[in-house]
Amino acid sequence: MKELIAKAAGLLESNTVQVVIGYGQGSADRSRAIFITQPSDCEQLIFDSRCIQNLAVYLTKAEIKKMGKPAIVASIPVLRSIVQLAAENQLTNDSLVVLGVSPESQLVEFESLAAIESYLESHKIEIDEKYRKIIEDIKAKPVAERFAYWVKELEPCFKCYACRAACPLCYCTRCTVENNQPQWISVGSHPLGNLEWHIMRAMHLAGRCTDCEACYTACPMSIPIHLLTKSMLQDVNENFGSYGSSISKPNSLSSFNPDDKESFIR
Amino acid sequence: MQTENYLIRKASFEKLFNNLIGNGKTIYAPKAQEKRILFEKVQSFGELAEDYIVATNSAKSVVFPRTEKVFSYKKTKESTEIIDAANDTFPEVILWGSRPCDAAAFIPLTDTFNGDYPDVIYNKRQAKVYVLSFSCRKCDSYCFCTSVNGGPGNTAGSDILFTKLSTGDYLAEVVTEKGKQLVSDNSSLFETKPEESKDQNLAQVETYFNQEEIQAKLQNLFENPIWDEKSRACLGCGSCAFVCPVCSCFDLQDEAHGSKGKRLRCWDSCGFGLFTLHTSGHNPRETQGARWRQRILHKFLYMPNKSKTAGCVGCGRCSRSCPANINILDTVTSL
Amino acid sequence: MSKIGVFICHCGENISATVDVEKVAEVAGTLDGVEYSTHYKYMCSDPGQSLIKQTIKEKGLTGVVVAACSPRMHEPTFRKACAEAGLNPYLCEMANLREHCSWVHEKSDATTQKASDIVRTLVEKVKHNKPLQSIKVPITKKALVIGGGIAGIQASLDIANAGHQVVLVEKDPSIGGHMSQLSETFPTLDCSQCILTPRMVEVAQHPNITMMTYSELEKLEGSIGNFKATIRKKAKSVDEKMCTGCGLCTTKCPNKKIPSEFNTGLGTRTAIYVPFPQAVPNKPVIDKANCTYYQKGKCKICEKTCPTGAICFDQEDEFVELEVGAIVVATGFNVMETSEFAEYGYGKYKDVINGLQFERLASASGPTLGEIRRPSDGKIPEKIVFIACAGSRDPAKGKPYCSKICCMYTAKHAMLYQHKVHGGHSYVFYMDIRAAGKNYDEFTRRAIVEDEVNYIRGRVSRVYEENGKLIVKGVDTLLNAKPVEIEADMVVLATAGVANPGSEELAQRMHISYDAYNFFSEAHPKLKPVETNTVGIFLAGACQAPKDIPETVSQASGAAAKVAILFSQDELSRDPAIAVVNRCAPPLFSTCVGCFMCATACPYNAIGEELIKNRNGEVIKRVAKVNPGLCQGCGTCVAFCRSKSIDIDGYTNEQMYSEVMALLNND
Amino acid sequence: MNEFEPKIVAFVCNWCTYAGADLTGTSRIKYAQNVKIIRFPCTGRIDFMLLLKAFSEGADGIIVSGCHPNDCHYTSGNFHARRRWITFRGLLDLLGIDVRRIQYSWVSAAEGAKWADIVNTTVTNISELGPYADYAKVANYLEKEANL
Repeated sequence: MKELIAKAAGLLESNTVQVVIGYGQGSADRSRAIFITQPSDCEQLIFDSRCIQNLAVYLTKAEIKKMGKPAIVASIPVLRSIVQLAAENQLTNDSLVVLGVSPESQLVEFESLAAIESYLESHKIEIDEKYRKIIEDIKAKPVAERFAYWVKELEPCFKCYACRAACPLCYCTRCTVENNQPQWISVGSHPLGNLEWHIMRAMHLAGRCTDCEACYTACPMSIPIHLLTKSMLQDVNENFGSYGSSISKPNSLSSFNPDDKESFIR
Repeated sequence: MQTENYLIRKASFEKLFNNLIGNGKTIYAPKAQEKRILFEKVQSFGELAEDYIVATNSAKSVVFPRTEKVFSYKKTKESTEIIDAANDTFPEVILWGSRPCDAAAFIPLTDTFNGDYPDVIYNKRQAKVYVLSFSCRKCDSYCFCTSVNGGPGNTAGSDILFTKLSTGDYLAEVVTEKGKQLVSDNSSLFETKPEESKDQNLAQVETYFNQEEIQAKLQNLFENPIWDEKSRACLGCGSCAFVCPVCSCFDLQDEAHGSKGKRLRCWDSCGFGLFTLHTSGHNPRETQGARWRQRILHKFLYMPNKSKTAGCVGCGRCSRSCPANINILDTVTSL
Repeated sequence: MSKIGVFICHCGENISATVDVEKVAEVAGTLDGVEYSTHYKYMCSDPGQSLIKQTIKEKGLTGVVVAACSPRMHEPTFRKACAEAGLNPYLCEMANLREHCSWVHEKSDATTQKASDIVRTLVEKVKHNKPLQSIKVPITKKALVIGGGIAGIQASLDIANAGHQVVLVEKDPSIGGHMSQLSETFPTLDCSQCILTPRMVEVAQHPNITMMTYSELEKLEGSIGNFKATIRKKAKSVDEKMCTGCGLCTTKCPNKKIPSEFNTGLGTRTAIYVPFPQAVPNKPVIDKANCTYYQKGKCKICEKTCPTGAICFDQEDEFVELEVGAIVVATGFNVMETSEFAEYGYGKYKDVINGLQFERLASASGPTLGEIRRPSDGKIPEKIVFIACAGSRDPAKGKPYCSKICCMYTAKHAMLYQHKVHGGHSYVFYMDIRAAGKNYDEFTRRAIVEDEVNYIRGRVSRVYEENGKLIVKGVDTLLNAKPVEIEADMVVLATAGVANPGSEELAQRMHISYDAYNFFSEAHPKLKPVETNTVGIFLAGACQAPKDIPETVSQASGAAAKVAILFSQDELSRDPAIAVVNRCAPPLFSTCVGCFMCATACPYNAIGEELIKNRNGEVIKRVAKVNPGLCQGCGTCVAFCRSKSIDIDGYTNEQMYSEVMALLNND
Repeated sequence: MNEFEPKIVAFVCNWCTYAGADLTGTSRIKYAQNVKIIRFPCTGRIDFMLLLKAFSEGADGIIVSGCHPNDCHYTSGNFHARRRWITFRGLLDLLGIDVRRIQYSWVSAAEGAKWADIVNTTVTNISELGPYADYAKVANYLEKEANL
């Protein structure tokens, strides 16, 4: 922690960056994202088990971009998001300084975004056995029951779009749901509108999602929408052989292999 | 109407519940689920949540559903036929297990829907809602009802307020005619007034600020760095507005299916960037700071200026639900 | 408000026999936005077209739906008619009532209902059609040909003879390519150089051709009609203008033991050299890596020798920018590396050589002056073994394809050997003899029958040296898979044709696609064999796949014809159904967020970037931009775009959405 | 009693399947009226949201068809589409949206008979599955009540 604070303060002092995005003490014993501009305020930085919000989401927010070049405290999920953002041309080596935090809470520094990618080689995305089981169990239900299950699960969704807002990869300036010519997704939060929204969200994350669970954590109604992206992540991996992101390789959904296998096309 | 007090035995609640269901009423109450407690339609007494401070969502949807049909239409080459929503077939709804803050929220909400013109749909729904609240015996650090002229045993907005007494039985304060009617329909369950007062059976909710002082302060705070500072972590979602029992912004949307369609009223939130976006591309509230300011000023300045009631009942839901841990109390107390 | 005209065609009785056309016209007339609806016996006839034109003018129609046959049949007809009546042709759509309805269903109410549904769907679509203008792109009538082998030479000459300027870029010091290395050519056994060198000279002398040898493509920008190519002219260390090509320098150069590339390492050359005597241009270059002066700082004998003072040690690589309208890629091929054939001892035993080396041995201008002598000791081999399919058709070697030319040249080699070494014995191990082509099978037959070459159907498992002999162990599958062992003096491998090293990088530089073996991909395997999927770039010769000379020349002429066709117009007119990235009011300017996933998905590399700047010229946004010259209108990008920021004219999101809505809501 | 006539929408590419369906017509091969075609330039253009819209507007089944692998007029639109379908299908399957109601196929411009077969077997299959009542119930929820 000391190391991180000193490094962050140094970056601000030398004006290498103008803002440090990190975690600080929030209210009700929660952590909160903080945006430090003064070296002396770096003492406020914390990092513990409560710091689970994916801070990468702030890298594309207009209000934060205006503050200048950022340094960002980045745990493994945040690092994965940063790589995906770089792969999607949202970040370059010059646009930020990454203060990596290893699973052992040690500061890890990176020379470049490519270095983050190679670091993540040894921290690959893995879908938890628990979730594999849940997904399997859902898939084992008869189709009508499965449908009823999801309609019920999605019922509390009132379309606050916290899932979208918390996701570092939902950085579009105009989301498909905000498009009304044509109105792709029913605006209302009713069973159809909710179903369409969550299908679209998951599809738009296919091949991009880094499994940080920010969507689920943010959902005020605790709807298990992360199961959708986790399942897609498994599908993408099984069919196209890639979990996670790469700056140098094309995304698995915007590329193809002439020999891709399927069994359902006649 | 003068408040009438009764005693109701713990064991009688199930009976009351069943009677109400038996009378064809729809019961909407906090229901315990895996990770959450939500106001939902409940069918049996056993589904009711027992141990909760407040439900995650608010109860406002009984009068202001998140999505409801305003009318349907059918276009032909010559004309457009409008078919009104079936306003007169709304069911009678018992809101069971609301908290005093939930109940208090109906006052500013009803005010809003009866401003320049009375909202027919809202009023027709509201006329059929019975609010049976339960006083709070516990609270958490998000609660601040006492700072906004409310309290854990406040009766405002409820038809009946139940308070659990040391004996395990309940004091029933019948506040309105609607409440009185429910009591008379189930008179066998209500006994004479207990000796014990409710005061020692209520949660101790700390008072953090004085609403009138805040209102006065806000007169001159439109331009202030605090809005940007306090909203920096804001992600721009609508969860604060959607869990809020008072927020009432909505958007009208047409859902077309060929020549037919329906016009819907859907919840909206001032936290969304799109909320104030003009067709020209200009957005008068361009930043999340401006949107956060709007939210605070609307609740603590504009609404009390207009209708004497603040737009906040101190339930703390917005802070509990915020994915970025932005806390309304934190902003208001640091003004 | 839309004013749509619906014109239902009976198509004689083709439609009206099963569809109640009157009913369809009547139903269409009730649709919102339909101004006029009618039916007629033959809409495509003159009176039918006149009916449409007249109605457009009289009713002021804003859109037209012709419900008739397939749009693949008559869309151009009706769009033209609309244009003649002053309605933008892209405001006309066709509803397919014939192929998709009347011809595939029996007469019934359901068939008529389906016809009405189809019409309604297209009416809703056309309401969202926008007037479009065909895209005009000006054309720079100058071609760039990359590669100076026979493919590049042929393409350059054809384009130049059609009256257009050509720049021919060759990476080696001389044009000529592999063909200049060949001894004789099949199936006629005429001398390769004899037929090639006149063409080389013609190139050098052609007023429309600019030759740039020892040069390579460095960068390519732009698109069809307007490419901008940067060529790196490698430093030759010899001033081309002053050099007379007298050759004195090459005789005096002390560094004489450098393996000659032209002679495939079987001969030597000097550090300042002309690759071969008939080279064009016949002017030397200095091979810096082997030059004593460049390596050690002392020597300069060539400079002292040169009578015109043309040696120029401080010359540096030069970059030339060219503006060209079309490109022919003719970069040729190579043969497989020696290291790939350990089992045959290639690279280890001097007398195991490849086909190209054999060409040099058999060539009158080669290191042995055309006598077949083995490299190790110069002896004339008494027994020689040719191994076909060395690498080709061998998934284990990563080359599952047939190299196509080896069967023929192996037969030629065996024949040349038999002609030159009387009493010699030659053996050919082969998998199948693939001699499809004019006079090809006759040629291989001649080798077997007349020249008594021993063809053995089977693979060779090993070649090893024993007592000065190369022992070839194989199997004859036609004789009950009997093992065969031959004590040979020399072994020739018909090694697989492979893509040139650097092909992948070159393809990426040009944004053309390439296959798993790094051969460049044609736009369509059947119907667009010379086009690449980047319009304006064409392929010629073995850079696409191994092929023989006649095929290479035909393809080169084909590519040249494509260039000439392109250059026959002053402007390129293209179907405007292309993708467009949206624009909206500031401060957003476009809803595109610049993730460029559309660009990776685009089959044509048609999506680049655009920098949106503010009044001070500062970049405020980086968004995708479709190059209208490259986009072919597939719309793959559209389905990719998460924010719906890219759309495709003619099949816009609104149009497709309206069609789905209209098709399923029929009341 | 009226027999159930499924509503089926076909999303097809212009160059292969649309042309293949033209050939079905030219060859006068008969098939069921239930299927109606929407023409796209390429399968790569087909947005998955349009498939969902078809269901919400009352389609009981969907056909999606384009050029065989390696035959795409645009070289690779169908390869991209195939990846999208693989992914989309997995998601729909998890959600309990009946993937049997979407028939994917490759039909070339020369396969008029195959197109008729695809249409007829799809109509038979969807008829056996019956009306897509589950989806319709979700789509028409607001006809009956507000969503509280």
